Amino acid sequence: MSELPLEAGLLLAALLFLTGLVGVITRRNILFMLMSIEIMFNAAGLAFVLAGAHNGQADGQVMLIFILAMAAAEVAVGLALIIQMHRKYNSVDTDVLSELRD
Amino acid sequence: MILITLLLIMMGGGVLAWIAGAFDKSLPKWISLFALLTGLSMMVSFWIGSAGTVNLTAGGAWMVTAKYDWIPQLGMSFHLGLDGISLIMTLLTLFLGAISVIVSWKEERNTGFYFFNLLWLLAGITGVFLALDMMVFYFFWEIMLIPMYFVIAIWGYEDRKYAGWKFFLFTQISGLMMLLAIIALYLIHGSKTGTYTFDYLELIKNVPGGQAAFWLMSGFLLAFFVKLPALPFHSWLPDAYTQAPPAGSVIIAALMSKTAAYGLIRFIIPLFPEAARAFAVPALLIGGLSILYGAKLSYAQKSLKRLIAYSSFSHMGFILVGVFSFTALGLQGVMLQMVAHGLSIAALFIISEFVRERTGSFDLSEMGGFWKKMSNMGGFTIVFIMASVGLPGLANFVAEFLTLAGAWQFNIPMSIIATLGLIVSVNYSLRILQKVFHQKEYTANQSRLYDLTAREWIVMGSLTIAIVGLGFFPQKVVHTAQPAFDKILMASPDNNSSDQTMNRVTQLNTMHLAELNKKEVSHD
Amino acid sequence: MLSNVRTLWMVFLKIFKKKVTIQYPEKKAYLPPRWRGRIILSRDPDHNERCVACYLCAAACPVDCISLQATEDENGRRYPEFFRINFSRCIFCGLCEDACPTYAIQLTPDFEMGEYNRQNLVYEKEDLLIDGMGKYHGYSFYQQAGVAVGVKPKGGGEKEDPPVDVRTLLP
Amino acid sequence: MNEILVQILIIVGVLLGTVTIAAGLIYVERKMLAVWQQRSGPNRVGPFGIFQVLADMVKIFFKEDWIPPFVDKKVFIIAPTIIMLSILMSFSIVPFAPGIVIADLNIGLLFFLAMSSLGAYTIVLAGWASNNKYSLLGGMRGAAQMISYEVFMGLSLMGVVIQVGSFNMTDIVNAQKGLWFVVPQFVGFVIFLIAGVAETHRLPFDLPEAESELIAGFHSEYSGMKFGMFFVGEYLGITLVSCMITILFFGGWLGPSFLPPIVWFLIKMFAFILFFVLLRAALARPRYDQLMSFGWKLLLPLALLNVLITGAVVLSNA
Amino acid sequence: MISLAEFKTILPEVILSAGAILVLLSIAVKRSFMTSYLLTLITFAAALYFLTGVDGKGEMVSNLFVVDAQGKFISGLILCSSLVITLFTYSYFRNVKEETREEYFVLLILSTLGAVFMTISDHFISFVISLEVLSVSLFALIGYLRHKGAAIEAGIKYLILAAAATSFILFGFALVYMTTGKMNLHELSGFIGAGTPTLAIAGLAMVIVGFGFKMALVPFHFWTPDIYAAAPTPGAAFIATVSKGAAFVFLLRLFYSIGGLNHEGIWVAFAVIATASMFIGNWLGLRQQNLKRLFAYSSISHLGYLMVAFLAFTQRGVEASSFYLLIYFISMLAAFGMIIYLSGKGNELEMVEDYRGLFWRKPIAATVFTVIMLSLAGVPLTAGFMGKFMVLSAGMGAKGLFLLFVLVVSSTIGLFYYLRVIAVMLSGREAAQASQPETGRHSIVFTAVMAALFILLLWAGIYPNAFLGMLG
Amino acid sequence: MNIIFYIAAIVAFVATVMVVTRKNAVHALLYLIVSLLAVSVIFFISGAPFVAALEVIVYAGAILVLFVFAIMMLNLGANSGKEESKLLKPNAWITPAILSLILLCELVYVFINYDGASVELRVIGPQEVSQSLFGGYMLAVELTGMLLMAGVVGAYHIGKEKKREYHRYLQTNENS
Repeated sequence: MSELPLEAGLLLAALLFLTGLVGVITRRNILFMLMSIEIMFNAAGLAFVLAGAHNGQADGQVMLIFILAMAAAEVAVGLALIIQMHRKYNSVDTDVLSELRD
Repeated sequence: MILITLLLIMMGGGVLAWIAGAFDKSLPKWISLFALLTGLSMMVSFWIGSAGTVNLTAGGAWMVTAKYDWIPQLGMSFHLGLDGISLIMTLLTLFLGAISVIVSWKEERNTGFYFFNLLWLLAGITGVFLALDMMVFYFFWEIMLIPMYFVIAIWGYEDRKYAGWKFFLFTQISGLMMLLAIIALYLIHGSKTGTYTFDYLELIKNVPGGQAAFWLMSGFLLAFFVKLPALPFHSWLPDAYTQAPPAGSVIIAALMSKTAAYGLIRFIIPLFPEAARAFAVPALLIGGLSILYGAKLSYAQKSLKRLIAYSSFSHMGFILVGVFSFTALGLQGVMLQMVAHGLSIAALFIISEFVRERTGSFDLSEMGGFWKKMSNMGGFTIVFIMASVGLPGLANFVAEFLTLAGAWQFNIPMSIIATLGLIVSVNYSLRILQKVFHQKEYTANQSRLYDLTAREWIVMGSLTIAIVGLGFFPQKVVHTAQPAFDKILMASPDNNSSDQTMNRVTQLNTMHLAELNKKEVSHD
Repeated sequence: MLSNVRTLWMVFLKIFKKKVTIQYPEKKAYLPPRWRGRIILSRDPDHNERCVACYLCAAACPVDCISLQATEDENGRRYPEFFRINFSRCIFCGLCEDACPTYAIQLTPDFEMGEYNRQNLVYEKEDLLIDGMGKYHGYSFYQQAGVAVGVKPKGGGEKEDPPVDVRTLLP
Repeated sequence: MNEILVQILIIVGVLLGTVTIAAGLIYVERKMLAVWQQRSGPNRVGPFGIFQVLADMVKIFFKEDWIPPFVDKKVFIIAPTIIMLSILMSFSIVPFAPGIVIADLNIGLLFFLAMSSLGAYTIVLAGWASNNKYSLLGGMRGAAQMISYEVFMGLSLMGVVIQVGSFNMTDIVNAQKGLWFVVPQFVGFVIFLIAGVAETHRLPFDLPEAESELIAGFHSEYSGMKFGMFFVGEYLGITLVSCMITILFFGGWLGPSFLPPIVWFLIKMFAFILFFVLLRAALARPRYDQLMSFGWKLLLPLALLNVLITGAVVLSNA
Repeated sequence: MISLAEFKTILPEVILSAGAILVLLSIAVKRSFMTSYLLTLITFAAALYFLTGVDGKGEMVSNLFVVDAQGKFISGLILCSSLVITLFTYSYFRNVKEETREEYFVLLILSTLGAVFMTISDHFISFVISLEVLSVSLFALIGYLRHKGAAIEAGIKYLILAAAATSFILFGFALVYMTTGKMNLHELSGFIGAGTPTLAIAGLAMVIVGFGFKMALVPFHFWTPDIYAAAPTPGAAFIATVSKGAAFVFLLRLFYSIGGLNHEGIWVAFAVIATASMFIGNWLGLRQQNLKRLFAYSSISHLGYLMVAFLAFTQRGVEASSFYLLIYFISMLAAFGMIIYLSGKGNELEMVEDYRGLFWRKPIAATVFTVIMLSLAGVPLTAGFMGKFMVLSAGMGAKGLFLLFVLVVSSTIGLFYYLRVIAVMLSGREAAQASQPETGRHSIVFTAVMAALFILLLWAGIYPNAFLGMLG
Repeated sequence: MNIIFYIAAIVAFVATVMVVTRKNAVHALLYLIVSLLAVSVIFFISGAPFVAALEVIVYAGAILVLFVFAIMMLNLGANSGKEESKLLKPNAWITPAILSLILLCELVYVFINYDGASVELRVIGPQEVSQSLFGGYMLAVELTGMLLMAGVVGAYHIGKEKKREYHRYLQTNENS
């Protein structure tokens, strides 16, 4: 195996992470927010795997496996919430969520 | 043991009163009166019994101390000590406490909780006078606060909630600053000596100096200035004093402000001798200005109670002046002033309450010509107004004289300013007499005016006896407190390690004190 | 679960069974005589149309695929002016056959009616009429109906009795 | 250079071979269904009708490629390609015989699982993109069915993986030299078989398309070449699952040496293909909830138990 | 594989897991609110019992967890508060309409499990997973009353923010792992120094952001009031105490272990966060009319105080923060407990105004509530003061002096709103006698728990020796 | 190998940007799948074949299918696009984008300054990962089980539809 362009890999992870972050902040559609969260998780996983590869350890990959489990659990509950929200408001736009205000 | 018993009597009495209040409305007042009188008699017998036996141990003139483990991990112990100053103040507290119970005899709303608060308030004040551990001191300092808040906020007059709030916040903020200073003191001491302790007696052995001392002192000073109150921190005073119920006013003006004075004597001078001296001129300035400004405000008031409140503010300036003169003379004056002012201001507040009970308001413009119907009350009023003005023969005269004499030794211009206050005080004091009892005829419902009842006679009578007695025999108090003052003044910057070498100032002070004692005796 | 396995096995065993398929175009399938297939119009023994245009078949037809128009010839004999069956609608139920009083309309075993153009499935009378008598040989309605038609007087049919004169006193 | 040539040859061979087999299956299935139904099946086009495949192909290719106006065009077009792609990719790890494999990955089995999990999208997206309620229902059923059965499929294979200690397909085959895994892993085999049927949504688990209820479900709106992809994809899926069963449980190319390995492989594979057809011929379609509860309440515990027991046995032997 | 000794060390956690499964199974067999409740209680009690058998001398459990004195203490604290919250839950759900109430207990046990594991984590992986166990359960706990729009909204808000925070933490950890190749805290110990790569510092910065979200420190605090207001009250109590406490403990462990506070930038960042939390938490609390929101802001500022102890970066800081956590837990639990205690059927007393005249209607309850508010405000003789005292004394260093002033000043700002609640309870004497809003009837157990909390508040405020002793 | 890496990286990034900017949820999901596949390729070439497969199996194959499932269940389609389009105006996203850009610049700066000594890549296969996973991280795996249980219980409860309330006369016997 050749050497891995580590900086480039990290840069990619950072790019993905920030893209996800922008998505979470800008999108008002809750589905997109959830997807952006997934992107962020994935980017973190990417960083971990690259770090693991860089250090020549399996731990990075192990972390990714756990990240997958976390993402799954989170998405399950998140989607259930979205479905309830859709039942209640008939919309997936977070703007309809306005009951809680100061 | 007697100290613990005293506190337990008051606190236990409070709890008992609360519980009893659930069964019978009038039971709590009897319980609290009984508790206070028990404490009073206990302390009086102690005073009489041990007047001469001053035990000059461990850094102070302690008559009796009590020390129990509290939180050893943090170097806190439940350390109480009674020296002359504390004894006098405790006696005053118990006496005025009993008076205030009698004053609030007619209270009918939630009496159980009311007397609980009253007793715990008094316990807190007593605790402050007795505490020898900084944390214990701080605790009692704060214990005073909450019951007082309740007393004001529940049983006060119309604007009670605002007043209670203001009072609480002012004192709480300043208290927290003091807490910071205490903790810093504790840590500095600990890092210097290796023993982390809050014990006052340990702490004064190794006081910090320089910049640190100044900051620490300002923490303490803030708390004391607020509670005293001194000039820039007085804005809570009129509200709290006037909105509090009569017993509340009595306690807050006569006792609670004395805790600050006591704190100045007990803590500021011995713990921060250098810094305190460095701060003396500003402090004296504040004191002088407080006297004048208080007097001015007092004169301008339309409400009787407010007038008295500001007069108290003005008188507190004397205490500041006395303390920051760093002379035994001044401190003696402060001591006497505390007692005398406590008695007179309590009496004046009580009178104002009597007036309000009859006319339904504190408004001076509605009053006048009460002498006809209430000559007895008028008589008492004259006594206390004279006391407040500082007429010779009454305790206040001696106190103010000593204070000013002490201040003269230390800083002449400041003492002149303070003396001006004496003159001004005549103005507003006499205004009470004039407005309430003389001048125009009281036009409104005359039938509501009646002279003192038996209960009121007891109150006024005992107060009068006390103040007159003090006026004639001040040396009793002075003698009791003197060893304590000696000790406190000895803990000056240069001789904190050895008791043998006295610095020049202290020597001077002691000399003057001796002269004075002679004078006092001969004057007698 | 086990029944499923058994099913599988039993179906699997069919591999050894003989095929039942008939190679149709090459090998014609046997049709029972009463097979209901293509509809025809039959003629009587005289080679005349049996149909008397009574409309009963059209009335009986559940899908209304039969249409006809009655008329009479010079002898006063009724016959359909046109007779049309739309086989794209017909369901070969046989009700028309049942309804027919003259055995004119009959369903035959013929089923091979495929057309490329759907319109061609509309059969006119010419397409329907056959030369034979269908399933009922020798039956002629007019020979037994007892009505006077041009070719025969009343009661002149084969199995007809002459009309009874009810005015006579004798039988 | 020569190696690369061989590699290319193998790739082309596998691709062409599998697609041919899949296409041939159109004929085989029809013929075998006929046999089990005591019919004769296609026999007109060419001898025994073997050119039926060609005829069908021609028909599919020349039909109008109609995209309904109401569909989500992009997704509608992408959906059928996914199944072809994912399954053809899966074939790249299948060792048909020693050396005849495109990529002998050390995670071969996982790669297969990965690709089959991507296969779920084809149904889901087709169903959604068609913008039609029957298709949507079909798509939803498909999604639920395929995610569920993927779980059991993966789990059922873990027994084999535990025994071999590798995800590599060649290793797995080689490990069966003594005994085919169908014996020790019979439970795994049964579960994999059932899950495989569900994954390829073949009858009797063809709920996503269920003609009688959903009028062809997710591909109602498809016609022409796009339908053809679904069609061929399905047969490719069957082939793939048969290959996997052969490799994982029936010793792959192993067999008595009088026949070359590839032949053994193909024989076994065809046997399973025929079995799939038999399933279609014999069994009725279960209800949707029956399907799900069957999976989660029976297969999942069984698969877990299988993994546990296998693991315990392997550990105790080690 | 873990050895028997290790197994014994994490026995409480094992019991929690078993308890969760048991409750779930009992639901599967037959739904019974009472059974689930009792099983949950037993689970927590058993876990607590077995926790006492743990040595807590820093035993490692398979490289992932370390059970030291602090971990043991906080675990016990968390278990106790979960026990109390279970009791709250029972009383709460008697007054709230919800068709399936049993799952709440499963989620409660699971989230407690996550929190407990979090406090003893010694590894990035174990921390992140336990954090997720906690968070995922919390999503459901917050959105539990799923037919209420507010609950859904709160659940979604928390989900998005918590997930984003987790991903920040993950990314940060990844960067740290990249530079060091280690994920164990004890292996990483003291790696922050002169030659620390910027990459690791950047990673730690991201971790700080994530923790800021989890603990609702100020620039990341927006979710808190909404979630408190919308979650079921026991859930809100849980978030306020267990969730935040566990996050804080790991933060402490992490930064103390790696010596993160030696880095000037990190220290300043935390100081800014702490300052802002204290000020803004108290400031925003001033205009709150909703009691739960008020508690939310209160908890923000309390976490700010905790950060002051954290920033001391000494052993004293550890002790002070443990002690403060204890006090904070008791106060917050008591506060939320009072809301539940006073709420009637279908009538949750959420607004401050609902308590008008409480003092005249229910003097004892009002007194208890007053003490609780005073404790939250940190007035002496109550536990809150002792906690604040410890924090102040821990933070008394040259570096943190500014923070102490902020603490004092902001806590006096905070006094305003605590006092306002008390004032409202005191006022309206006449109105109180006229109308008597329905309040809940509660079991003797619940009353006893509230009494115990009240006594603890006073006890810890007056004679905290026993509590200080627990810190080891 | 590097070329493959860069191609995959570009694909991943572009696809991710597309995810965030799509109006249609399903299209976004498709792009997300592409992004995940690209990331999976990167995993593969950075010596982590096992997680590369897992990424596809679990992430693309299961989690995102859940998303699609939810979208289908809610029957969200193109009709939500109109509302979305107004949210995609520049003023909605420009600020976060700029902020992120700044963050990115910082990170890039940090990366450039980071001189991680390049290590020869080594394939860490499933065996090694599993040994790690079920060796040292055994407890974490167990804990993950608890995590999934929490997820299942939570999703089950929250996703449940409200029970219809009948009049008491209409209730079936088992409920009463």
